[in-house]
Amino acid sequence: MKKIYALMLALLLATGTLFASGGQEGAAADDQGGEEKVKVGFVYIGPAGDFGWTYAHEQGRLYLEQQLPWVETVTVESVPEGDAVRFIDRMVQQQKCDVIFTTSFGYMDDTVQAAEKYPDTTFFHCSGFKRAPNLGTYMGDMYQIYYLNGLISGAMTETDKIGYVAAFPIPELFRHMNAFGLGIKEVNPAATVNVKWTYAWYGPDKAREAAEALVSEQCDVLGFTEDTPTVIEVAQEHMEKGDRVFALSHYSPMEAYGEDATITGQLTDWGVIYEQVMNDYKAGKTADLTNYDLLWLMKENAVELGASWDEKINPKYVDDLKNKMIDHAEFGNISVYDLVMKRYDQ
Amino acid sequence: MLEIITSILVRTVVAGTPLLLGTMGEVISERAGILNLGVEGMMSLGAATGFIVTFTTGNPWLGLMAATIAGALISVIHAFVTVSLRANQVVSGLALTMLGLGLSGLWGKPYIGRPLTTKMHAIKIPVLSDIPVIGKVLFYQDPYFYLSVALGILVWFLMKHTKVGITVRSVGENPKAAETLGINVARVKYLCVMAGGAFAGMAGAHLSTAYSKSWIEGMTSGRGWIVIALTIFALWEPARAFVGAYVFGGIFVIQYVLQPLGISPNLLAMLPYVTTLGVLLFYGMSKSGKRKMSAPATLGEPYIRGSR
Amino acid sequence: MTVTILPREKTSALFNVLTLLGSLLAGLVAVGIVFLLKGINPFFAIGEIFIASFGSAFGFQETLTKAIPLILIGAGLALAYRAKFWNIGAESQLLLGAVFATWVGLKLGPGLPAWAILPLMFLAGFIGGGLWGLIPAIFKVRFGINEVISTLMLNYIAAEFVKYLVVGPWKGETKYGYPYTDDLPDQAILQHLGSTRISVLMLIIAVSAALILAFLVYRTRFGYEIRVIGENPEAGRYAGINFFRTSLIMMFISGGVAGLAGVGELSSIHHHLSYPDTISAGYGFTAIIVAWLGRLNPGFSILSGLFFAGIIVGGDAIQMSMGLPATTVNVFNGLILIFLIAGDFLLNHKVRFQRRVL
Amino acid sequence: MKRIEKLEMKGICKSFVGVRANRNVDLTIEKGDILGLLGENGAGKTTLMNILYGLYMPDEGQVHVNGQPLHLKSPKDSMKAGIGMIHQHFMLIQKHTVLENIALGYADAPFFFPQKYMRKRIEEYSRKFGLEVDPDKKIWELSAGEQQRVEILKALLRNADLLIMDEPTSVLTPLEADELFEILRKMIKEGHSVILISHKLEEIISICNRVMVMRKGEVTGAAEIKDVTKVDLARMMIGREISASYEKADIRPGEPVLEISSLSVNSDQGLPIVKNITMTVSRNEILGIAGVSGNGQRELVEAVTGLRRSEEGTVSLQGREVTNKSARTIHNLGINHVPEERIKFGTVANLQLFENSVLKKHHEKPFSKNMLMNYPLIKNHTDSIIEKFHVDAASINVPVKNLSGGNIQKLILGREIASEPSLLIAAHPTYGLDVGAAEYIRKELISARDRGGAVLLVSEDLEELFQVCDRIAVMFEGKIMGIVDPSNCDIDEIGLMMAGTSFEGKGETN
Repeated sequence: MKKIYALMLALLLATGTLFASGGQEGAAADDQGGEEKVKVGFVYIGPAGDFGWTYAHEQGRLYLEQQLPWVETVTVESVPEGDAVRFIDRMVQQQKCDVIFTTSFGYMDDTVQAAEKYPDTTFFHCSGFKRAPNLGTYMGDMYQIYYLNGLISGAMTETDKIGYVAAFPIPELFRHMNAFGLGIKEVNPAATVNVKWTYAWYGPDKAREAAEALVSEQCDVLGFTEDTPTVIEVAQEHMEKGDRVFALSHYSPMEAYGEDATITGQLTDWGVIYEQVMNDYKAGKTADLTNYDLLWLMKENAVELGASWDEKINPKYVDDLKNKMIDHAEFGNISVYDLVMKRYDQ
Repeated sequence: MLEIITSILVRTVVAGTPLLLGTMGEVISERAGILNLGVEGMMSLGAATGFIVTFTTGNPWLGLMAATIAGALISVIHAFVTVSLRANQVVSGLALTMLGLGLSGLWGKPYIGRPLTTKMHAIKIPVLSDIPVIGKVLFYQDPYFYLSVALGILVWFLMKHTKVGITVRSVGENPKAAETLGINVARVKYLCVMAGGAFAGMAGAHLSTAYSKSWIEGMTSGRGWIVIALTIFALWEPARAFVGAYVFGGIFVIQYVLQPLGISPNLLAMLPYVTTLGVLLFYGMSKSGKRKMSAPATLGEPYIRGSR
Repeated sequence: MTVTILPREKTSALFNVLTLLGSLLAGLVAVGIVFLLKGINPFFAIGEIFIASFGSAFGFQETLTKAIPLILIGAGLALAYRAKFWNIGAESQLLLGAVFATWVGLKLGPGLPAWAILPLMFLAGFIGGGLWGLIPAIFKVRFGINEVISTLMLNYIAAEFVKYLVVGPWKGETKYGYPYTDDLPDQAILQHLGSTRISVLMLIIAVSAALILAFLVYRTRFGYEIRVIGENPEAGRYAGINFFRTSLIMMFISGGVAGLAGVGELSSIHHHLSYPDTISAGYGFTAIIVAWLGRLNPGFSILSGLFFAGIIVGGDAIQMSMGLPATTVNVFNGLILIFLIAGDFLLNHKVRFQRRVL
Repeated sequence: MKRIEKLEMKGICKSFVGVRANRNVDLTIEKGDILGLLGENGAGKTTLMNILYGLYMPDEGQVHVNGQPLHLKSPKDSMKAGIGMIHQHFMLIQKHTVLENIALGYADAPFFFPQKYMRKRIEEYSRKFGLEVDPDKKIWELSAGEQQRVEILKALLRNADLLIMDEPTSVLTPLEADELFEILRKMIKEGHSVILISHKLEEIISICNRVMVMRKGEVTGAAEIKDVTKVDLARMMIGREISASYEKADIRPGEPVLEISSLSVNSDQGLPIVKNITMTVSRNEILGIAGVSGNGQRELVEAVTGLRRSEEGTVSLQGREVTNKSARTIHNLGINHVPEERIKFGTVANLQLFENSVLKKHHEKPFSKNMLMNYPLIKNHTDSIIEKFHVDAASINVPVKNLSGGNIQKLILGREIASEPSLLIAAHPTYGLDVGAAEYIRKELISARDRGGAVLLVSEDLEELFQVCDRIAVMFEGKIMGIVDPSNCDIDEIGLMMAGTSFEGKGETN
């Protein structure tokens, strides 16, 4: 009886395979008839709608498709780190991608491996530091914006306590927090920053509790690195209850989640980066990527100050900032608003 | 200091709300002798349904209703498989979890990250909410809190002081005795499993429309499993479920409050699970505890009518 | 009309297999209906899954890669379920295996002769998973604590423990502050077959572990005793079987095998310890169905493990080509499992529909 | 509500697969009667009562109440007709309070606070019948007697005019039994009637006003209590000529194999159930233990085989003390055991025949060696058992659950005898078997004895004991009332011992 069972189970697998190979032709037919298009694959760490990191990349991808009609894209989301290889395999072998962007630091080793395995495909890895002839890196870094946010936060706090909800203790975050702290100190030397770790890039429930804990510790300005607008919502709820709690938007324009609570924030426009990379690709500048590292900052407009693309600072609080005068070592007595704008222009 | 305590309590009650709803449901189901490990899946489906309906209709109450119905409907699968087909309840529950997570992921995909325009706002109960500490904790919360408390008390009352309660409990303890006294055991079991599903659906709707106000795959993040542990923690008593849900809600909240003390946040995050095991161990160590921990006598066993 | 249900006295092997195939088919039909409701051509979607996993060389490589942990854990779970011990904690037993192996590879590694590192890692991984499996066994046998709950709680505890390690004491010095341990030394890494991600050694270990466990269940005294106490604990008492000892050994093995899967994932795929959900992509849960589809015969988990690995891998394809979310695979798993247990009912019962005669 | 003045069962026949449980049974009971229903286990008393209670449908025959025919399809119907039954195993929910148990399914109780309403009713009935019980206690906190009172209350509150009680005193202490009888008498005064299933002569004489005796599904006698004596009843119950013994080799018993001295064992409830028993079983000897079941036989066997702790006394096997040793140790010393509940203990239903054929011996050579099972050899062994013991099975590769009860029993017996144990303990080995199978098993027991084994046979079937045993010990309330030689003994004597009369003089024969 067992033997029959084993046999049948094997048969089942075999039929699956047969079925599979039978269907292959149909799928293959789709790929033909393509024009002179460049196919680009995006590997995302989170869900494309997370309203944070992955969302920003997704917006960039859409911008890319819109700007460069010769680009065709395919995406795969929520790919766990360490498991990117098989998705890349599929992108190269089945989807016939020419260029692949892997958008998380954790994909670094997998991307390196894949680049070795597929020398004819061009890879770009976000935020990493390993490169190869067909593997370049790119990043839009926001430490400048964090500094500006720090200036504003330092001015807006009344309790001299600023909260920060942080996802994972990784270098990028420390860099941002340091820049943020620098800005705060410049404006308000008495202010301190309280940090809560959530250990989740995507963790609305955790971010909520962390933010609430910060509020209970009397923090009245909340910054965060987490891929949802949760912290903004928390601040907004407190605002509605009559408390005074502000928040800084992160990565995407989140002002809609807290029109009263959001002062400003950090925005990244991956679109311009992707456009640049693909133009370089088209122009044949990417034959050897060993030294290709696109680290774009504010001046390239890859990152922006603001909680929405239209306004750098929530107009409700522009006056507050204009009225907040401080003594500054460099500029003397200056309003924080002017300080921010001066620094911004630098 | 008082403010921190108030805040902890306020958050505790909020974090405990989905746990309370879920636990009430599981208590009902297990009291009728059906172990339903599918809470995580039913909750997830409830969260997705609640969000989608709230998002499209703009009415969070419709979302709640839809989530409740969705939870009850998917639980029918479990009831059918375990009551009518007498299948293993553990395996069926796990299957339900997978199915619920899968379906909610599939249907909820277009809604990931979309902001909810209409929210349930906190209701401030006049006068009472001005009492220091307690006012903020108990009388200035979102409607789900009041709903969960009301339903919790209702379940407690039904279980303890009505015929329905006696019937449900008897079906879980001794279905044969119930059957000889003219009770349709299978029907009671079906209804109880569905009630459990409905509660889990509500708990899910709370997460997606009141707590987080957004939908994402896996947003229940293990609360369904905590609910199952809480059911044992509560010794299948609705009144104790209140204690359990808020204790666990509190543990969830307090992790973040304790972070400045320098304890690793990861070790703090173990607290709810370690506490569960600790409590069970505490019960298991003593004889009287073991007796208390004894589940409804026929929990997990299929009941075959007319068997001798 | 009345429905009478009677226990079926005799079941033929053929009937057994037909029920199983029927259940799978019904499961697929149900999945198809779900797709249809979502506005997706079910034939295309389901076809795509099988094409992607079994229909191409690179897909099949990946299927084999994913099958390794599923076979191992599925076989171990089959053993536990034989004894009616509902071990839901394979996920954390895998993690503990990886943790112990990391400790050997990373902390002891430099002081060990090169040839000894891998064997010691496997040994440590087995012990790690096994010890983690012992906890719920002791909890159950000594304190009467339901194993479903304890294994689930231990899953979360182990996951947080691994996070603690990788951001805390074991944080790698060469990882620029990212939450990974350092990479394992070269001697501790399992080589892949060509450009695939298949470690031949792991594949051999997985298949032979499944066969050994099948041998254990069906040919040894221990396996006999496990089946007796699983089927009828009273008869086990009558037969003088030591319940405590047998349960403990059984869970040590079941957890240990999951621990081996952890060593494999660590040493062959990741090369360092990182977040728990990176180390195991839910293998511990998928393996529950693997064990079940294999009719709790550890040997059959080789085939059923391959089948579900195919579904996982095929899931990627429909994710990419149809934009479906990753959890779609869960719909597959859930529905197939439901139909499998429903099929068991048909296997064991006759259902007769009779018109009521007045 | 019309009360039951007179209830009649006429020509009741009921068969289960192959067994005729009731053959043409008539029964009449009138208002105010306490009818004793007497008979051995398996005589068909319980079947008859289950028919009356609507649990079984009779194949033939009718039930009339006050002259009107009554159709009983389920307990609901019989309850409506005023019939209540209290099973030997109480249908109570242990974790619930008395109130909740009585309120369960009680139609008149209000939806809200049913306990409050029930409390009033219970108090009313308690006073009326002297049924004292604390309504707020949980069932598990109550003694067996109190639990029984809850059951009686439950029945009375549901308007039971006729109360059927299945062996009500088997779980009671003597004092509790007296209290029960007091309650029953009160009920009679209130116009109720009672049917009492029992095999205790004493209590039938003391409480009943009428008696009906059954044997093998038939009524063997009915009388007014005032017209009969205990001995009459015993004869009616056992009441037949013992057919000839099986042929036995004429061997004198050899050296003692099992020596039990002053053994005391507790029941599951923690009460003493085996009290200070001393006895010996020797080589070439079958010692029978007679007695109505529930008098400690089962606990005695479990204590000897290592499945139950003994509180006092010693058990020795071939001179070695094995008191409270593990089941495996005792088995390894040469005790084989045919358990009472063969499906529950003796086999594993889902395992195959050949796997079951070595249960309990699976760890011994040659069946297993170096931790491996020698399945080819086990299969051969199974084949030989099947052949030798005429087990009717499609194949040795089918699950045991596919076998009939008799064949399972033959398999177990074959398994336990085949290894030539020094002591075989067989509990009710022929219970529920057809005549042929039973005869075959008896012969096997004798041949085991003839080959030099010692056999301890626990049975309720006196005929069987007389046919195969060399000596018969009679157990009553955990004590040995006497040990007799079947070839030289009066059946009335045994009947009386079974009913609790101690016999001096005869005692041990060797």
